[in-house]
Amino acid sequence: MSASKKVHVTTTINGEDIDFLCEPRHSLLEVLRDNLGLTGSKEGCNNGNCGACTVLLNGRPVDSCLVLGAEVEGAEIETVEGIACNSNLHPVQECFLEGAALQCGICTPGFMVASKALLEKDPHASEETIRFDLSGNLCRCTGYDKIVRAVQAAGQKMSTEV
Amino acid sequence: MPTVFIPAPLRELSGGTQSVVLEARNVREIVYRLDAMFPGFKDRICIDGNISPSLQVSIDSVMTSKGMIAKVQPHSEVHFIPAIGGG
Amino acid sequence: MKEFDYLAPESVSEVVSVISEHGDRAKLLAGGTDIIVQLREGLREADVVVDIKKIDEVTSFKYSEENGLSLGAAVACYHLYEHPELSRLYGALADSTHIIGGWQIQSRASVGGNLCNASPAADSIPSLIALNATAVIAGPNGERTVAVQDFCTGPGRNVLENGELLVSIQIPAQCSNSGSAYERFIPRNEMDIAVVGVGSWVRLSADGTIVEARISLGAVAATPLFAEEASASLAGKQPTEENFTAAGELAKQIATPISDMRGTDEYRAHLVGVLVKRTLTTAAERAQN
Amino acid sequence: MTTTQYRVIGTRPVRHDGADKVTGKAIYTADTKLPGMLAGFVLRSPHAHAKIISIDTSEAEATPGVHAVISNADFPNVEDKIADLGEGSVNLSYLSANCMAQKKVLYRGHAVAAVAATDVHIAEEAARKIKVEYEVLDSVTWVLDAMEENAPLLHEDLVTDSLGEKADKPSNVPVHLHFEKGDAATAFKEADVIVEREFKTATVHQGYIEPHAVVADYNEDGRLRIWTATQGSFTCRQQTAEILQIPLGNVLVTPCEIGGGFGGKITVYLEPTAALLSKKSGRPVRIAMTRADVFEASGPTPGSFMRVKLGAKNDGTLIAGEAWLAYDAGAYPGGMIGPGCMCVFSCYDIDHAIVDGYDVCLNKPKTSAYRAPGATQVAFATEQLVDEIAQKLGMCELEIREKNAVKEGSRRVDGPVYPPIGLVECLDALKQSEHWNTPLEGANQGRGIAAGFWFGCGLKSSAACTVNSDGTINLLEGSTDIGGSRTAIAMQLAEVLGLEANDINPQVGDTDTAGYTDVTGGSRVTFATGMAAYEAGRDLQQQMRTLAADLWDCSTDDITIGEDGVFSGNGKAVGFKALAVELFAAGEHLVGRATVAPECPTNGFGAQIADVEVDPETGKVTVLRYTTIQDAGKAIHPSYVEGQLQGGTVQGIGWALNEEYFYRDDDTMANASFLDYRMPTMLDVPMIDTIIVETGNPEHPYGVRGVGETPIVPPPAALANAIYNATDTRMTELPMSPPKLWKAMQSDQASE
Repeated sequence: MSASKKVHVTTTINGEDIDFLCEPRHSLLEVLRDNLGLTGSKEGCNNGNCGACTVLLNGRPVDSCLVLGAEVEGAEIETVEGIACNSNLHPVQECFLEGAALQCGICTPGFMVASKALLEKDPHASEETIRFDLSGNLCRCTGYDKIVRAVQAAGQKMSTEV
Repeated sequence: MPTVFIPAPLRELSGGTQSVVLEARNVREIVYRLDAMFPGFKDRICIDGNISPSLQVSIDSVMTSKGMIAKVQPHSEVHFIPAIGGG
Repeated sequence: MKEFDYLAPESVSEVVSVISEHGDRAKLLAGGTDIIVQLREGLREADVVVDIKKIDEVTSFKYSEENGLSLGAAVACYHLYEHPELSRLYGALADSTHIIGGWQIQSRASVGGNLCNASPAADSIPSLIALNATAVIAGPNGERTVAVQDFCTGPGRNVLENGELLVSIQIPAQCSNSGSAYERFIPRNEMDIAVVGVGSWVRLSADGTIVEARISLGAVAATPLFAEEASASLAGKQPTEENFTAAGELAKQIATPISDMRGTDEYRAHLVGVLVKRTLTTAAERAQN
Repeated sequence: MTTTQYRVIGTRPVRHDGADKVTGKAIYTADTKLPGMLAGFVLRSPHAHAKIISIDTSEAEATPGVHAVISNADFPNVEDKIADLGEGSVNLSYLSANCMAQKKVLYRGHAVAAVAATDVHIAEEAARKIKVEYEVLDSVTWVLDAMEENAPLLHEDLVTDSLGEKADKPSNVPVHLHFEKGDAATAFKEADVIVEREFKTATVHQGYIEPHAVVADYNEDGRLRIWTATQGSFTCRQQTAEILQIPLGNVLVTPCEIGGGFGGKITVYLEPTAALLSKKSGRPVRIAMTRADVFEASGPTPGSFMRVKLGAKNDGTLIAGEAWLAYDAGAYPGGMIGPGCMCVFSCYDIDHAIVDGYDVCLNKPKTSAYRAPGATQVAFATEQLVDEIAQKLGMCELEIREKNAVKEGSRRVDGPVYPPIGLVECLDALKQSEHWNTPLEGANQGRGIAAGFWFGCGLKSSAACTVNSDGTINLLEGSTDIGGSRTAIAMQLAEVLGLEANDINPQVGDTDTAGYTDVTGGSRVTFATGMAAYEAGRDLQQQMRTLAADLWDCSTDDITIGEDGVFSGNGKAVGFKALAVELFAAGEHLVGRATVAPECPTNGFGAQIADVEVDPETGKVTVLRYTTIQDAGKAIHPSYVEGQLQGGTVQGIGWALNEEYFYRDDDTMANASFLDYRMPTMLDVPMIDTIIVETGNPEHPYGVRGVGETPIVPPPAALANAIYNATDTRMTELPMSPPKLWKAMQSDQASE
């Protein structure tokens, strides 16, 4: 068949109206990284098993490698680049830094996005809930201990700041 | 005088002797003296006149990277062991 | 990944017309968590990918005490387990949807997609079979229904004919003394494919006797199975461990598992017994509450 | 124990690169974009073992969007030269052939050709049009099968080397190692109790989350610039230059931020290929592996077969040991058998021991280092046998370890004696721990302990520090930062100068700017590059002392430098910053520098406690509680030391319970994805408690020992011991996955 047509997509990314052209086969992850220069979302497996590419799609965490760019017409997307606000780190970011909850840092963007979504749903999430809800985010460096503690600390911070 | 341990696979050359005390100021002298005592020793340890890259020399538990020119002290203990790295 | 076109029709009839035209070269996109991987890895090919998430009847769900649950084929998993009433009524389905992939997958993956993908190890299908669900299919010749237990025809294959799509899944209304559960065995605690999965449903009488039971097995045959004899054996029995173990033994008899990297045939058959007992126990507890 | 009070060392500052990494700004290799950059795709062998009859790239080359196609013919013919890569040596012809198959493919995933195109999808589609004609050969993936006389031969010219002696006919065994200490045969006769078992471990992968990636730009003037995910930019430069047969000085390697390595990102895989595609196309080229490529074509760590025997006296003294070890080398020689042999008895003072080790080629990817390479396998064997001896003698598992633990002066099986080390202190910390003193009471639960060791090396490191006009410092060093090492290095410089960690701006330099520095590996960075930073600080201080003498009109000898970094003399006492500002104003600008090459192993010992519960119906193991104890010498940044302990432990738990390469009947890998290669998720592990023991390393100014590798060594053994304690079933095969444990429990029950 002939080369497929590029799709024109209008969307909102980190609060900003964005439009882009992409091929139907391009994933949202590819669009973010290659078309839009938002390289914070990482490719770890490209089949939905590591969570390094996690973004929020209409408020819910998704693996952006398993979303087509063409699908996000009219959607609201939030990436790791949108988490810090006006040069201020989000409590999740602060607590990961203070708690040394990252080593190589490649999984960290995915954890930022998923943890923030988790804590906005439940700032007092138990260790068990945190471990269950973040089990789609693999980390090979930390053994998870400091990540769980950082998420708990961030939840504390978020609930006292409000 | 330094004590040199003969690697187990080379004890066939040394007639079973496990270690030798000999006069030497550096690894080169050790290798050449041992080769004189146990012909063939040098060829088993060296490639192109240097310690084989798959080996390292331990002098008093220090893994020297200086090979043949590494110095030994009068009471040093010298071993030839596999080179190792790490992850 | 090979090239394809992307379409997002807004009605079932448009979908039917597109997929009738392209046949096997058209692939439907709901949550995308299987099909995008399959296209990327060359396991399936498409000329056109048809996104069905712009169609209301496919993306919505409705419950009534008369008709039970009508679940649009593209409704994402989280809608079920986050819904207090539905997760209480359809415990097995809540169990399944909460463990399909991680949170990110559950935001996208749908029960309908899980059914159409027709993996023998699919986590939602044993629950649907245990809950006696029916697939509602639209096609060039109108609508038809197929019991979910008859929907899958082999690994990755189903009853859908050219031009047909799954529109929704109908699950019967639940009475207060029924309960259901799904459990799978995996080596890790999340993010795995079921080595064996079992869905069980029971309805108890007022005195606690089992009136009716339905047991379904996953990952032990080419398709998920309805364990008819094991299910029937429980009618009129008490919900005891002994009876549940006996049902498990009967269920084992229809399992024809393979040995692969996820487990041996012997181990899988053994797990059928374990999981039938465990899911029946949970289902009965839920029915009692 | 060290008692020195430090200002900076032992504190927990936020890492310098932290903000970049939590905001997504940190640039990893795949994030790099150059003008005109093309995307590369590598075509890989579908077969485990085959001859390449022909490669036809014409259709791929004619595909619109394709700019270059390369295959075996494009790679220079390199000789059998042994290159010393700083951290081990390698035969260049093997290294090159591993990057691009020459006459044969030796494993599924072996690169056979590569394409550069305007888009990765176009490159992939074009690569699929390359016609490779193979003659499929018999293959072998089990180590004992590969050692058989009639096994399929991977390399027709390969003969066994037994310390310089060559066998007379080819085999798949490149190396036989042999160690003897004392007289093991006689000692076994004198033993009151002897235990002997055979053990198997599966091939496992390092599992870093970032797939290998590289960007190469081959300039018209012959300069090659490479941006890459490497543990060692200098070894990457050397390997690439040697494979391409170009001058070392023409290659610039810039290490990008790196998403994990664990030993698996030392060998080059993609760099020469990307360079050749760039040369041919005249454009920069980026190649990134897929996750399946990572599993199938980058270094896993060896699977193994081991037969180990221990003998003891009735009082629990271990007197004799024997080990016969065969480790996968993978497709090319050079596996981890050396350290395997040297670690099998490394925790115990056994007077008589004999060890034989075999490096074995088979149709799996060439193995790489993985965190204490070779040590985890043997610990799985020895640490279980130590438990069995204790049980036979009615001794406590801890007591037998305390009784036989190596200490200063104990002789290793390979000969050298240990300097001051901390195993006894770790066992003591274990004994005192709250975990050990809390009984385990639930049904189907068990507790196990194990000890572990890794050498920790020194190697070469460099550091340079430029003093800014405000007295802060830009620190340039060459160690790729995989887990916060910039900060641990900067803290040592801050300590010596009397500054704060935040006064130092650490930068990881490229190979043109940083001084020569060996890999981030071998548990060496905080130790050796930290030492270089310390020495660079001392260099600065000496320069400043001389300059201050002029400024203060006194002699250099009159000026002393305190522990707090304060310069005192001629009635003045000025801190580093103030003096630096003063000197800058006086026209002096300063650069301190140092190179170091410490040669004594840092000898990292540890001990761990594992509590498990085993589901008797399914054989599934739940880790209930875990404590990791380790001698860090001195913890520079305790949070990152804890992080190493926790991360290594969880990798070890994964290795113990579920990780393995599954092979199909045709010897191709069946589970090359994170779905079926089951690394621990967050839900699979408990909190990992840590106890840092600090015995102080006399070879380092602050007493640092390497900590990165040892934590992965004990977990499989500790968990096996815990499983035995819970079930009375002794697991001798890794992983101890549910089907295997269930089967073993069934057999044990049947034989009772």
